Amino acid sequence: QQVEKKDLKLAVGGKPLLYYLPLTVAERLGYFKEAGLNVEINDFGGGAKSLQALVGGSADIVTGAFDHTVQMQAKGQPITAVALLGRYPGIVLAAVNKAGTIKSIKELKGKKIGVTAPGSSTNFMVNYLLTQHGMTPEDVSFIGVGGGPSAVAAVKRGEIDAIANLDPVISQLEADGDVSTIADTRTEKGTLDTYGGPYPAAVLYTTPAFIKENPKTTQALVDVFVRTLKWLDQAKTEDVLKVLPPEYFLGNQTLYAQAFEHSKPTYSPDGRFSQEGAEAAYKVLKAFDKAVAATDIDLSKTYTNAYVEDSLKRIK
Amino acid sequence: MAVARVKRLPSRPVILLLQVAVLIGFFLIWHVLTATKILSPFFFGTPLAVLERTWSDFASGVIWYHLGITLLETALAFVIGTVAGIAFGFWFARAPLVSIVFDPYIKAVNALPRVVLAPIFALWLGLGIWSKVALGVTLVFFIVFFNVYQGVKEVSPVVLANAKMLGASNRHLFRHVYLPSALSWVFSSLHTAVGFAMVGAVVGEYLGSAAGLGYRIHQAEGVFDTVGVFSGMLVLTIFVVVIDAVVTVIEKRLLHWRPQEAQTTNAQG
Amino acid sequence: MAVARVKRLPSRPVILLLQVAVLIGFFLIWHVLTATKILSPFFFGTPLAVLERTWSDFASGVIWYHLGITLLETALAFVIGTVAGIAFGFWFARAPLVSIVFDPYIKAVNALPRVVLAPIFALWLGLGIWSKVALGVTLVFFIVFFNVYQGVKEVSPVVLANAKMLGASNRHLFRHVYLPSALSWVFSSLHTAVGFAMVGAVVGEYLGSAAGLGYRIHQAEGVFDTVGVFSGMLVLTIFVVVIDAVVTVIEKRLLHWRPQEAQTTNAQG
Amino acid sequence: MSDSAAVAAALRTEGADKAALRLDGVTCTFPSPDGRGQTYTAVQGVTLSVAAGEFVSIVGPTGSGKSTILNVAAGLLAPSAGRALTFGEPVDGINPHAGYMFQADALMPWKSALENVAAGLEFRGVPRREAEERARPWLARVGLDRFGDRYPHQLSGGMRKRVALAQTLIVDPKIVLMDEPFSALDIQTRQLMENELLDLWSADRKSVVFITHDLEEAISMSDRVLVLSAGPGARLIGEYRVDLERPRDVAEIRMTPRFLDLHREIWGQLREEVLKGYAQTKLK
Amino acid sequence: MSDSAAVAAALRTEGADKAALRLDGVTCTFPSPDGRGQTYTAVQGVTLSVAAGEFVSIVGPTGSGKSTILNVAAGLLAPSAGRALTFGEPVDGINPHAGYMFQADALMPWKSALENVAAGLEFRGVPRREAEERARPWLARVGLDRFGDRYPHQLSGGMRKRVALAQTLIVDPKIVLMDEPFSALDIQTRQLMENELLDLWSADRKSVVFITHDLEEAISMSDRVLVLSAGPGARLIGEYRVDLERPRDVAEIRMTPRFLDLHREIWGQLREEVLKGYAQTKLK
Ligand SMILES: Nc1ncnc2c1ncn2[C@@H]1O[C@H](COP(=O)(O)OP(=O)(O)OP(=O)(O)O)[C@@H](O)[C@H]1O
Ligand SMILES: Nc1ncnc2c1ncn2[C@@H]1O[C@H](COP(=O)(O)OP(=O)(O)OP(=O)(O)O)[C@@H](O)[C@H]1O
Ligand SMILES: [Mg+2]
Ligand SMILES: [Mg+2]
Repeated sequence: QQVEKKDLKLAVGGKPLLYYLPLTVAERLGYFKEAGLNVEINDFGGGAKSLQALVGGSADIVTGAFDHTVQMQAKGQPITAVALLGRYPGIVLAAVNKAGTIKSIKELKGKKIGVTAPGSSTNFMVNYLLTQHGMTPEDVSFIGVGGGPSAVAAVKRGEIDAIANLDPVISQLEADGDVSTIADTRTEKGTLDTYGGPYPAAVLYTTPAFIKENPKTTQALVDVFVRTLKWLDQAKTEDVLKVLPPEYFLGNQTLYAQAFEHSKPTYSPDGRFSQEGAEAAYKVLKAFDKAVAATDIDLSKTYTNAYVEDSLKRIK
Repeated sequence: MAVARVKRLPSRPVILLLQVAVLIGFFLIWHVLTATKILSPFFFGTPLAVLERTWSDFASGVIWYHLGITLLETALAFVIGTVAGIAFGFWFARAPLVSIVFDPYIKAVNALPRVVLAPIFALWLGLGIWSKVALGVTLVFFIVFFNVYQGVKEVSPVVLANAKMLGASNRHLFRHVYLPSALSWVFSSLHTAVGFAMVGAVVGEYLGSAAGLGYRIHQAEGVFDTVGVFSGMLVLTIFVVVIDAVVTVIEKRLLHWRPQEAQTTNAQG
Repeated sequence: MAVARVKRLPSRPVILLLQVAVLIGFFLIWHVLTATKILSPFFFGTPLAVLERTWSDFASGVIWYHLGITLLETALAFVIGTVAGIAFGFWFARAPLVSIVFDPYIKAVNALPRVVLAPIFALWLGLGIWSKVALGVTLVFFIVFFNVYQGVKEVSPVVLANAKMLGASNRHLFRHVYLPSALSWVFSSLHTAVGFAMVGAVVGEYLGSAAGLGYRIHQAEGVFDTVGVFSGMLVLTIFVVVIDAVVTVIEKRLLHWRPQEAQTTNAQG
Repeated sequence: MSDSAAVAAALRTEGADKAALRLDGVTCTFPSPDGRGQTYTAVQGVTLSVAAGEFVSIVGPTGSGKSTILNVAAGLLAPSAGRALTFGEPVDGINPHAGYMFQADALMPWKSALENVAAGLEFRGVPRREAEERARPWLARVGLDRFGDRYPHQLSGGMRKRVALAQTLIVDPKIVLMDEPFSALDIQTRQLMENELLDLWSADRKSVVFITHDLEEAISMSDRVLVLSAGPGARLIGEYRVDLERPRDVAEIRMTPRFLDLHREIWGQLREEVLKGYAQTKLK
Repeated sequence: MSDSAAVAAALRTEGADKAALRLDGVTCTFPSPDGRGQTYTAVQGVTLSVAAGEFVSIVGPTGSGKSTILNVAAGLLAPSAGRALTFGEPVDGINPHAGYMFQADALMPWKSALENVAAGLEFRGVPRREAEERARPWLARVGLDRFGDRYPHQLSGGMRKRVALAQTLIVDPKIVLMDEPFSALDIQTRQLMENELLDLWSADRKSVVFITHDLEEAISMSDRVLVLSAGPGARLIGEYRVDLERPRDVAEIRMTPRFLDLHREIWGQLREEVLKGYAQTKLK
């Protein structure tokens, strides 16, 4: 079939992150090309920047956090998620061993907690956990440590008492024995324990206007990702490593493999959204994002399963 | 020596008025553009909201703590970078062998993107203010360094020879010849450096910290609070202008010997 | 005028040798420190691995495309920033009213953290090279601007008056007096500016792009590939040193009139 | 002209309209070094007029205000009171009819000797190559034709002065202002230059205002010698018409009795002034 | 001393060891303007010696190399060949016994007149306040005591020269090198300054090397007058001992017959040199 727009600009905030692995796999497997799409992947310093690129019109489509769809509705800039890539957030809260023994969330009171960035989903995750345990975010102090080597550096220096971060930072720290896990949302159980429901993580989103003008293109994109997710679901670790660009594990291949295995359950097997997942995310955001709290959000506008369902009909 | 009659500048209050007019004009254009949606308020906020937020931040006092940290970092970065820049600039200018051997490396280091070095700074200096200061210093240092280096080389050879004949030691030459002669270079670089010290501090905070204006801006950006971002930048710029004014005052005092375009007074006596 | 006998510098090859020695010394220290784990190879890589990677990147040719993009951005940022800086510097220096009214705003803009502005640049200029160029320009511009502004003000009043009496128009004054006189200021700022143009390009890529050295560094950092990060920086610095050498050659040609420390030759004839 | 018709009329009756240069009650008060506090009045109420084709010298004690007067005439300095007119027009900004040879080094350091001499022509739109061709004979005229490619810092003090001389004269100004042009030259070169200048001057009768400390030079060159009093508040206190025949040879004319008379007369007045000025400032 | 014993012995027999200043076959060749191509030899094989307490003048055509010789004596310029000795020691770097009054403006523009005069004392460790106290009478001596707070650009050309004079002399150097110190002064001020200098000199018998274009000045001040030939490759071509009695008054001594004889003699030689130099470069 003919797509309306062949040349697409896709934005992502941190392409090499395992969080966005389906994107890299789709690219490497050549699925975009097969779908007749010419996708230029622009990598940004963070999810917020890639979202801004979309809103500003310089990017057509984004792989980013589901949270953004809720937050943007509150800002009057509607965006819609069209495919779910990650069903669990993959955020891990861990205590830094060097800084003493923190075993439970209660003990976090008065401690310094490293998050990727203030106001990010790692921040919200800790906030939420704190309130669940009868504390407020003011009871701890948050330090933005980033999601790369700087986060590792902060832990190694013992500058923070606990860290909420993603892979590969967590796997690296675990491998070195620097941290012990307190809460782990890389698994279904951990996610349910933490958020009380499945919490949608990475999604493919774009503006309603784009969907309206380019329904076929949107469908083609969703097809690509559904195909990828199916492939991922079946793939073994070695297969995945073979597909990825070699630079990704030039640093340390075993570490990468380990991190991948940790993250594997987080990838959605089919790309479908669930209403309870959306509600879980809304609940968390409402508690800490003033703009979200102040607006009535229509969750049905934040995502659509229509394209995924259509894909699933064709892709086995 | 005398130079053509100067078109007299308007008096201080008039200039102030013009400056305020420019400011108001700027806010007005901003307002009109965002109100008519030519510029998207999502990206540019609206001036009224920004001013309001800035005001309430100051009124409630929350901003002071963050501002204090940022200013402290800025000041430290500025002072350390400037002193190091001046010291190395003089040293290099006076030690041609050192300068010629290290020249390419200095330039190479100047070209390293500091943002990438942030993890290393964090590793060495922790997440406190010092890693931000380090970032600022790496920006300030090179600007001052290159200008001082050049400034020293521009010293009038006759004046230099004269001071030497009068028995000036190296220390004296520095104090009485190189330093005053290079001062206008130093100050020219300081005007850029003040800004860069602030940029260094804020970017450092932005990349990882627990407080400071950069932290607040990052936080606001994380929740797509454009008004918060611009309000943070507004506060920043206000204070950089203040710091720069201080530099200018010092400059005026230290460079008062400089020949101005010759003028006669109109009032007699 | 004549100045004290210069300690003759060693000849070119000796200097080159010393420079190489410094380089080797640096790599050696790096090697020893990482080999003995005093510096963690996780954060600092190892020099051998970095060199090897750089070599293989060049050999396989993958780096050329990214390097080309970065160099293009750097060159554009450098040229646009420099030309704009010179033009505005001259304009401000020659239009005292404009300069005094806009002075605080120029300084304020200089203090804005560009990182925060990146989304706005992307909004206006798209995701291609131009948003990176814009970032570089905002760094280069101010450095050149302040130096040109100061340089023009430093013009010797007697020489200026003389040219005016000889009938020089404003255009002539610019070409024959202000420009040559300010040239050493311009070049001093260019040495810093080259580095900052590169920094701007790379940071722009680092913050969001689909190609370029900054993009590669970002990718490497995302997967903890320290060797890749340092290899990227190495390539960067090599090229900035090359560009700077070009600037220096031009500088030498344009400033050949400058009084050097007076020397006599030893060879007769 | 913004002045009242009465003043204009008054001037016209004095024939000032035809004067190449006229200073009218010029007073120059400088602000004090630190910008506040006491001001310093260098010259006070100086009125002088130089006819077209006239050669006028100004002598006076050092620091009295001779250069200041030239700066006003050149339009480089706006007087605190009084005004300057050139060919009947008020001088506002650079005096377009004047060439000025400065007392201090004023060559462009980034231009070679030849390029410095050619600069004035270039400013007048002569193509570079032609300008340099025309500059070459001028360099020869001041005895420097082998030094065209030297930069100013590679020239001796006297050579720089001679380049400045060629630079000023090549553009053929109607009024030539010269501030101690020959003081850095040895006597012989000086006389050669003086004769050069007289030759040029008599060829097309420029107006020349010439400052010198050498009274013999002043008398031997000029039609009129003006004596400035010691500062502060220097005034013109003497005017001597030099009625020696032209053309003159500066070396020979110094032996004539009329010259010696004039010299004695002016010298007497000058000496008094200097001693007065010196006494005012000298403590010991 | 790295020289061979033979040379050292030869010098000692000439009594050079006691000479305050001795130049020994000094040749100065400058690289050409563009750094390659032809070089320019300013002075060639200049040998001269100034005894302690002697007052020596050097005259010569403009651009011949007088300033170059002083630069070598001051240790500011290393000769291409030959060497400079001061009190028997080779001059390596700045000559520590010498004070140098430059031909060009050399005041520090960022210091006021008073501070400029005081600078030399400060460099010698005198506390700032005391240095300025001691500088004040020196300013008065050069007739500038009311101008202490002016910056150089606010002074007239002659005033700057006088500040430089005080600046050089206040530190009491054993050897004083002066490059056309009085050329920017009017005759009267000049004579006052000349007498000042002679007073100072006779009080503690410094060695003075004095460059001037005014032959009368040279003769009336010095014990010996040296004549430099025209460049390139200028050499010393004449040496005249001035056997006029001391103390002298510079104005009066010019009338004595011996003075006039000397003047005529030196002038003859000088004139020839200048014309030769001028002829070499002049085309027209
Ligand atoms: N820009 C200025 N600011 C303050 N005072 C000045 C300035 N320019 C000149 N003067 C003063 O004005 C007086 C006259 O200076 P001017 O240069 O005209 O003297 P002159 O007659 O040319 O002396 P000379 O023969 O030494 O050159 C001096 O006392 C000088 O200090
Ligand atoms: N740095 C230099 N480079 C090249 N040539 C130079 C340099 N310095 C001086 N010269 C040349 O050396 C010669 C002698 O110069 P010097 O300044 O010694 O002359 P002078 O006798 O002092 O003349 P004046 O009486 O005009 O001051 C001149 O031809 C000059 O051009
Ligand atoms: Mg004067
Ligand atoms: Mg000389």
